[in-house]
Amino acid sequence: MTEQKRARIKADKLDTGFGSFRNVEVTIGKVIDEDWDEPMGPTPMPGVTTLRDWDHKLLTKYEPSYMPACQLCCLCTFGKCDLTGGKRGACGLDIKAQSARIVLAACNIGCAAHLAHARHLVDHLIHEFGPRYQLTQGEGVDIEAPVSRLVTGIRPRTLDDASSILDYCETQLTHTLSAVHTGQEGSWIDFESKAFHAGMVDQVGMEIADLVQISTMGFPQSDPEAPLVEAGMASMDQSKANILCIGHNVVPAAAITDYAMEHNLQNKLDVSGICCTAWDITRHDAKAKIVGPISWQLRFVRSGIADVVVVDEQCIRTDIAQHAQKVNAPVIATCDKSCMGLPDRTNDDVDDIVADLVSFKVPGVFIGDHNKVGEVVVKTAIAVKPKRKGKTSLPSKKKIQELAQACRQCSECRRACPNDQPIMEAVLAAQEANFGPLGDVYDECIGCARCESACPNEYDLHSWMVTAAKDRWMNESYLVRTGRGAIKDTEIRAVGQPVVFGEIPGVIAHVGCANYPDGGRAIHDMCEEFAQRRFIIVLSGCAAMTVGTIKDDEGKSIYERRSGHFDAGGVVNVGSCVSNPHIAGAAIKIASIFAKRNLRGNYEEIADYIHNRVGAVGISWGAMSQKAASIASGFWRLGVPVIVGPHGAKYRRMLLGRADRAKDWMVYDARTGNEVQIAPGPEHLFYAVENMEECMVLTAKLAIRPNDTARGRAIKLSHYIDLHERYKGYFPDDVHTFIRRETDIPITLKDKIHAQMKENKWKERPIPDPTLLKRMVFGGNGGSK
Amino acid sequence: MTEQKRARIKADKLDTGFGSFRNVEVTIGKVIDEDWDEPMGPTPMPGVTTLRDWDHKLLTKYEPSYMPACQLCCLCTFGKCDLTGGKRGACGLDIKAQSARIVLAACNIGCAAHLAHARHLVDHLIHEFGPRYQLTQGEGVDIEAPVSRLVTGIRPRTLDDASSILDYCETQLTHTLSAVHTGQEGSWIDFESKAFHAGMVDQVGMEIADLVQISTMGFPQSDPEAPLVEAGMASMDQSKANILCIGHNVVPAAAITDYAMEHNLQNKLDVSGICCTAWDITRHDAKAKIVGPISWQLRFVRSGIADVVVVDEQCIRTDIAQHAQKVNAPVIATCDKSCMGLPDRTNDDVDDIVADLVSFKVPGVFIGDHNKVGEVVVKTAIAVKPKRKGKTSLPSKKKIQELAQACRQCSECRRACPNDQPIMEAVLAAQEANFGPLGDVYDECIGCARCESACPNEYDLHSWMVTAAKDRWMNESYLVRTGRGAIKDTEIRAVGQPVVFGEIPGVIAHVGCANYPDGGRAIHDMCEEFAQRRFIIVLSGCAAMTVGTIKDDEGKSIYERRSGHFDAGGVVNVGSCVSNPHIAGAAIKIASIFAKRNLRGNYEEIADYIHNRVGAVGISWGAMSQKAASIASGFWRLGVPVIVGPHGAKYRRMLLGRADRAKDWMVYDARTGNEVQIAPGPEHLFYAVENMEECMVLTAKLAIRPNDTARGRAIKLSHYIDLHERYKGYFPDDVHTFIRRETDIPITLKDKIHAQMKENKWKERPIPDPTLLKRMVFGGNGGSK
Amino acid sequence: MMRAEPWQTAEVCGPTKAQELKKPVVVGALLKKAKHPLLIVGANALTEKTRKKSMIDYFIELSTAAKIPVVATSNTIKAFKEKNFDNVYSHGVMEIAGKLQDPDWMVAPKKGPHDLVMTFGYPYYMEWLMLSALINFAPQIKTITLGRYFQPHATWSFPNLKKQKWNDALKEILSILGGTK
Amino acid sequence: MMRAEPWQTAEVCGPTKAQELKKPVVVGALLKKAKHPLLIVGANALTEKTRKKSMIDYFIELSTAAKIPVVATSNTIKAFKEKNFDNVYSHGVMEIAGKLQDPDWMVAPKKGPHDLVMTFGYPYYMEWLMLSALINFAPQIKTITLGRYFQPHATWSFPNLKKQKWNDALKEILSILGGTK
Ligand code: SF4
Ligand code: SF4
Ligand code: SF4
Ligand code: SF4
Ligand code: SF4
Ligand code: SF4
Ligand code: SF4
Ligand code: SF4
Repeated sequence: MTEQKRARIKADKLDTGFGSFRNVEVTIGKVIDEDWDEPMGPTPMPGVTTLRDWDHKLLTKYEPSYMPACQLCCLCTFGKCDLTGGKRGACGLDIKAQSARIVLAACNIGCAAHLAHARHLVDHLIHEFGPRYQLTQGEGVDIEAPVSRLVTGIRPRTLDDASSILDYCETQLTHTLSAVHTGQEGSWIDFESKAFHAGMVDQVGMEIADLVQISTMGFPQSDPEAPLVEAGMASMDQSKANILCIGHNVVPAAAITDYAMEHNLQNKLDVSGICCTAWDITRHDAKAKIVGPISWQLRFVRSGIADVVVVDEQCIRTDIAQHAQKVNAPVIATCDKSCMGLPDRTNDDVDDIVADLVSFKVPGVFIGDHNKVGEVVVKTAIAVKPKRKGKTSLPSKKKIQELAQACRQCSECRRACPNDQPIMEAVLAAQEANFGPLGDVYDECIGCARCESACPNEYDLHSWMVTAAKDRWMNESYLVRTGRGAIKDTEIRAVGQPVVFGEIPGVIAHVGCANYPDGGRAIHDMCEEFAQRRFIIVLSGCAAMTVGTIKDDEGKSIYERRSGHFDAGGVVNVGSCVSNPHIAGAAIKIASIFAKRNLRGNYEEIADYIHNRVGAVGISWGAMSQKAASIASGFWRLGVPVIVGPHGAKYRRMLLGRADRAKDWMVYDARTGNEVQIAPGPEHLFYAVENMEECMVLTAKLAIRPNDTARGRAIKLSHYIDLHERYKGYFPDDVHTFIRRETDIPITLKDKIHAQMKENKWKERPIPDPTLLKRMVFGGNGGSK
Repeated sequence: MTEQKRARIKADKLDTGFGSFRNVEVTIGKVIDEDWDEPMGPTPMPGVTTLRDWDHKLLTKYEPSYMPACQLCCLCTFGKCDLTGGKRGACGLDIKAQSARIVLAACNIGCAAHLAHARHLVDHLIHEFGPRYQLTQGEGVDIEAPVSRLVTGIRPRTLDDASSILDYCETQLTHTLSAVHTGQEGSWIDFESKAFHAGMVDQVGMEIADLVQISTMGFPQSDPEAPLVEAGMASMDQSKANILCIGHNVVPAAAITDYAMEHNLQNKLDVSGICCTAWDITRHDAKAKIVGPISWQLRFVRSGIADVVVVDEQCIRTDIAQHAQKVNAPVIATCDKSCMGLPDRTNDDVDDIVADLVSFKVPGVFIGDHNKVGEVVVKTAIAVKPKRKGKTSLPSKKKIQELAQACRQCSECRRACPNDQPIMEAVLAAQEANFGPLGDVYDECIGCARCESACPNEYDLHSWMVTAAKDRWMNESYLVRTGRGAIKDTEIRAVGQPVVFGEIPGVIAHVGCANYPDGGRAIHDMCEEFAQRRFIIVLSGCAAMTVGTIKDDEGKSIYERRSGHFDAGGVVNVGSCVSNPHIAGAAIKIASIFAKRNLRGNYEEIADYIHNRVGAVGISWGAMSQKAASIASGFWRLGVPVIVGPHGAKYRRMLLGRADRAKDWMVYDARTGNEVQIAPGPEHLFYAVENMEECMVLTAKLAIRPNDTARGRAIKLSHYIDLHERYKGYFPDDVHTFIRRETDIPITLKDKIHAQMKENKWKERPIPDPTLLKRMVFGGNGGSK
Repeated sequence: MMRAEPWQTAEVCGPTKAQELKKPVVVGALLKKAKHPLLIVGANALTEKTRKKSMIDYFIELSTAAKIPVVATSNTIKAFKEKNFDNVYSHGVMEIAGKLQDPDWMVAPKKGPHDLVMTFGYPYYMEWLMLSALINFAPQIKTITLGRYFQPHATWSFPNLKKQKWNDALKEILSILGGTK
Repeated sequence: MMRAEPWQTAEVCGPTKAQELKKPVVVGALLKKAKHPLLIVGANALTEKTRKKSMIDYFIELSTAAKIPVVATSNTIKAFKEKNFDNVYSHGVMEIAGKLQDPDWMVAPKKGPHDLVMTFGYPYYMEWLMLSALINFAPQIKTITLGRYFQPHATWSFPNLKKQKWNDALKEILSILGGTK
């Protein structure tokens, strides 16, 4: 168990209420929050093994199913090692432990990306605002950082508190990364436990990142009516200079809009964003424009609309500078994470830098000073626009047809495509000036350009698709609601009971990247379906953008049609990737506000509460990154099931329950201490679905929780049955396993279910006050009294 | 640039010299060291890009040569991506950047292992001794932590300072790890720069780890006459219960010897160690025994000598518990890094745990409380020994001969062997009771057991070798000098000038693991050769063990024959892996003590100094781990060349200078500001040699530095020429490139060299006051005045 | 050119790869030897055809002829049910890949553990990963892929085939097993 | 059994692997076509023999017959020099792998960039890595390995050969190039 840090400081100067002293040594036993009367739980600042028991419980119930993408290990110079056929590597690992180690590595890398991002924000904001700057999620939110409270036992009240919490996170990450080293951990279950730990720490880090930017940068503060902002290519005003910001870290982008504002240049500029920076820049300035998710980088840059490309960190195409150069758009790298080999001009004169960029003397520069970035970018954009003369690297249809004649019909393009798209076939059609097939490829294209680099003819195939579909994307524009931030305590108070009792059938979070198997429509359709069924829909990141790209017959996006309130049928965009902890936080706050459980340093009890009571399901349809792995891992440790789209299978490990093994589905009844049988719900903790249809049925099913009241269970079952019948074509044969008492039966389906119950020799079961923790027996109040 | 942390603490209780206050807020601008008058240099606590210019200088001079072990990338779910033939992955990376990213990942993992280890030590020791406990390297060392001073600008005076320094390190690691994430860095040179950063941070973390354990645990403190301790199988007293400690973190092992001491049980116990824990336990208690390096785990466990196996962290065979179980030796896991899936018994009664272990009810347990470990292990060892009855899993020769008859001659054993040993051939010989070949395999075996797990007959082939060579190892014992810790300031003062002037021809550090291509003798022979040539030989880790296993005709090890003083011809074991910074530290202290350069926060200048003036060469003959990569990286950033043995090629990236490109070998002369031509030295920054012969010649050559005085250059050249003639069979044809003036010529070789000079149209060159940093011009004093 | 190499070029799984199914008769022989084979069909079967026949129909015939139970994943089962085919079970693709690692699990009780699995109808990468689970963690099971593209993680797989050759192969398999034409 | 697969089973490099040198005549043809071939010989050549001939002698003959310069790494050069062989240059194995990535570099000036490299005499893994450097970063160079074991990262390599077959192959190569028997 990690102890809370003792602080002992030698100071040159000590300012206290009692006056000012020099050369004082201060020794402080613990960092203590004086005004907070919530008692400290058992596990503040948990170390790597503190929650190991809890993890092992989950990992026994939901056993990993590994699908190695490679049967070799190449991590050290004993190797490569061949791990086929039960063989072990030179360090003693077998393929199962190695597979678990890969999961841990991914979660560590993902966690690091967020923590480093958070640290940069905190350092920067302390520099701007000082360490005592007060943190807030806005009015109506007393529990400003539920995850941090839960994990660390600290309330982050100031930027300085935020910094201390990050200290804890970085230490933990160092420990979990250490375990990836050759010759450390040997057991798959302990690798997995550490991956959960990294995921939990990641949630803390993200929460801090969003909290500090919300507190300081003028973002909506828990605002269900956060502004609708413009998105899509057609929303760009091409009479203005366009600045494209790619990445996650809003600081440089904000410096740009701030500089433009201060110098009254807004009317000359469009600031647009891709990936999470898009969300965060619109949270900072609702006039900024959203281009789209990660997959739209190439098409937008190649279109030539962007006059300057600014990259901060994360989710940047690492070859973006080369593509930008082809359209004479200077690139400004702004973060230590992505220097892109560009010359460091941080300490140079602004006008010199601008001159070099505008004359295309250098294709790009690295500038580590954000204020300088603002000035350089704005000046460059305005000066370079006329010189670029609308330069694009998209070929004309005519040119495509001409080039296409030489296609070797080698299929290399298709074989390189992650979505196995019929690119060659589309090229052959283009030989005949039929651009329909290329346009179809565009619709399911994630913009990775692997087809291009595989083509022996060096065709710019992605550009060809973009040209083929030009009519569509040129006219695309839609309104999306920018990130609101946290869920208000009052909202939680209103929905806590119906969620826990199951009457609001579930909270469904669509998060993550744009690695879609067949375009983005599926996310939209799933959101709409479940919103209609009165689930609460929560969104973030690229998923939240994609869902807004589909319009109804009246031309309205789902954000225009639906409320942003955290309530049945609401469609709630919390924001960027680092806003994800607002989703976990909502579940945690249900335990706290509705069920009055103590949060502080009380991880296991709250996770147990959420796992057994809160019908939350996370979905990351296009999950791509190690960050997404780590985010999922944070949900797993809280006992929240996560579904990923088909490409998510490439995370190479599922966490699968076995509905057919009754003994796996036992809980303690906190009221009696008895072990009681429950229905197999949630059935899995991590699952890659084959298609949208499977996702719909599974989502409804995973929302079922042992604590559902009869009414809640009946509602959840009727959704499950309905979707099952729709997509699988028959009445599900496991309904009886979910019936505890007569009253659980959806009234309209009584006959069918009765028949099934009889056939399966159904017996009545108690509805427990469910917990996996023996120590909660008698102590638990289950939120149901 | 990272700012030094501001500290602001709300305290429940404030103890000051002025009395005690409650509810005080303390705001401290910076952590300030009052008594230290060394001025702060330009880069205290450098961020990821602070030293990027320096890195780019080195990386341009020593360009990476990548040798990917895999042409795929499988790091995210866009992939796998095929990076052959110039193709890029879905994130835009090509194979060159991806190869650099793999280097960065390895360095991060290695750095994490040390930092986590350091953090555990510091947390533990603060718990034991309090945060104010004073740190020391012992008498004669004022510069107690040269690397930390250089990098952070902080002197670690107390455990609490150590903790603050680790905070910085963990933050930096988080940043560099973040850059490994998909969609961050895009350029190979910036991946490499970040790897250098991680390596530098690693040096700080290791330095802290060793400093705190030296200060608190009774280790030798900069003692050139650190005790000679017993090593080898024959040193074990088999009438006593044997406790084998494997790993790196001495805390549990120390708890064991301390418990035994307190309870007067030493005469019943032998505490023995493998890997760095072996060094550190003998530093704590010179009566402890050293088994051997990492590669000896299986042979020792299978011999059955160990009655209990205690694992802490790092360099542990991850399947050790299964092997121990076969000889009824209970396993105690003690660190969060390596829980090995064992049940957590931290909170159970000692006697219950012991009873379960001694009755073999459980094969092992995890105990997170080190004091409890001490008691459990000692009690278990004493109780289990009689019950184990000398159980071994080594087969008899007879049994081997019998089993060998069924060999399928499939070669799978050999194909699995990292050293491509003729195992099958040896098995066939054993069919005829000829065990010589198996014994020969033993001699070059790294104990990885890959042959075993590849064998379709499930032969315990490694055990067979061990049995075949039993006569040898059973009688092996030797004296090795345990780790002395730091080099004294006085020693530096004595050798500073001859090293910088080149009259002591170089400092050669043999460090790292036991992944040897053909046994360990090469290290010994290299050490002896260069010690005879009056180089200073420094050692640590497994290399330091291996070098002691060779005895001379009188039965003496190199440690018995040679002095442990840091002086010409000395053979100096600094200790375990985390003692490596004493080696870097010695170079740094030369700049400080001899040349009077300021260290504090002055990285670039000192690295430039070392690179151009201190003829240090690191050699890791058996480098295996990510830690070794990270350690090497720390040396690279300091400009110190590192050689690895052949398996080190599997780090997949060399840093190669081009002696044939004159323009790469220019420095500024600090006295004049002119760019002047220098000889190509050191020629490479990272190099995997083919065999010992290449290593010898290259080592001598890499010791050459631009700053050598004429006398120094002549001495270095004569070693280089001599070794070159011996191993390559002819007079080297590049000698003339190293001659600046007549006086550089080794007197005895005048004729040959003159002839070569003439042939190559040699011209006299100035001996510069060399620097790569323009800003050092005029400011540099070069240490030569 | 269309050899027994991964269709998606990056999907290299390690030292070994599937044996190339050169002759459909091999499939017949394997199926006859198997004690409890299983056919796993994914949603691509809903849209793919062999000659003019829907793959669902093909698999119904195959299953009927060879008495092999079918696992139809996701909405695939709907198509089977609609054709009143009964020897079909619903599991998710990741579920079935997980359950088959348990040697005690079987789709229909009493017939003993599965020893042969045939797959069809998934995105290339997903099938690849499912097969990885089986080859690494269900050593008791042999796998055959029936799709057009080579799957290195299977025990046996067609090489990357032209459509016509694949049609022929499917037809021959069916006729070996005694199915209609 | 001894097929064209990596001798150390884990050394799988990616989607492609070396073409199997089925007939020694291919080596002859390639060498004749090459403008500036190079032979790189490592220290294992000091101890290995083909039939009774030391590999050093073999390479001296080969080099002389085909007029190919030799790079002898580490102490290998000593053996060449001792036999008064002159068309030999000293570079480290990692050095030569690095330098060959520079298309302007050549072992002896004036003959133009190297386009074909033959290797022999390294630990399996080291040769593997050197070839990786070349295949990935020196696309202008084709590589041939002359050792007994298959090297997937080469352009052409023998499959894993029995000693006798390998001896025969070496002999044939030499005679094709006009060397003594
Ligand atoms: S980490 Fe283990 S399995 Fe991987 S290469 Fe190293 S020794 Fe082999
Ligand atoms: S850019 Fe689009 S079409 Fe091309 S490979 Fe990527 S996803 Fe497939
Ligand atoms: S890779 Fe290029 S040449 Fe080959 S089929 Fe595709 S478009 Fe045609
Ligand atoms: S959702 Fe994924 S791809 Fe999109 S910005 Fe976030 S991490 Fe990047
Ligand atoms: S990190 Fe890049 S190269 Fe690697 S798998 Fe992902 S997209 Fe492909
Ligand atoms: S245990 Fe020894 S002989 Fe066996 S594979 Fe490892 S190094 Fe080779
Ligand atoms: S792997 Fe086993 S059976 Fe095969 S040759 Fe080696 S010892 Fe014999
Ligand atoms: S030298 Fe290497 S193997 Fe030995 S203890 Fe240190 S890290 Fe481990």
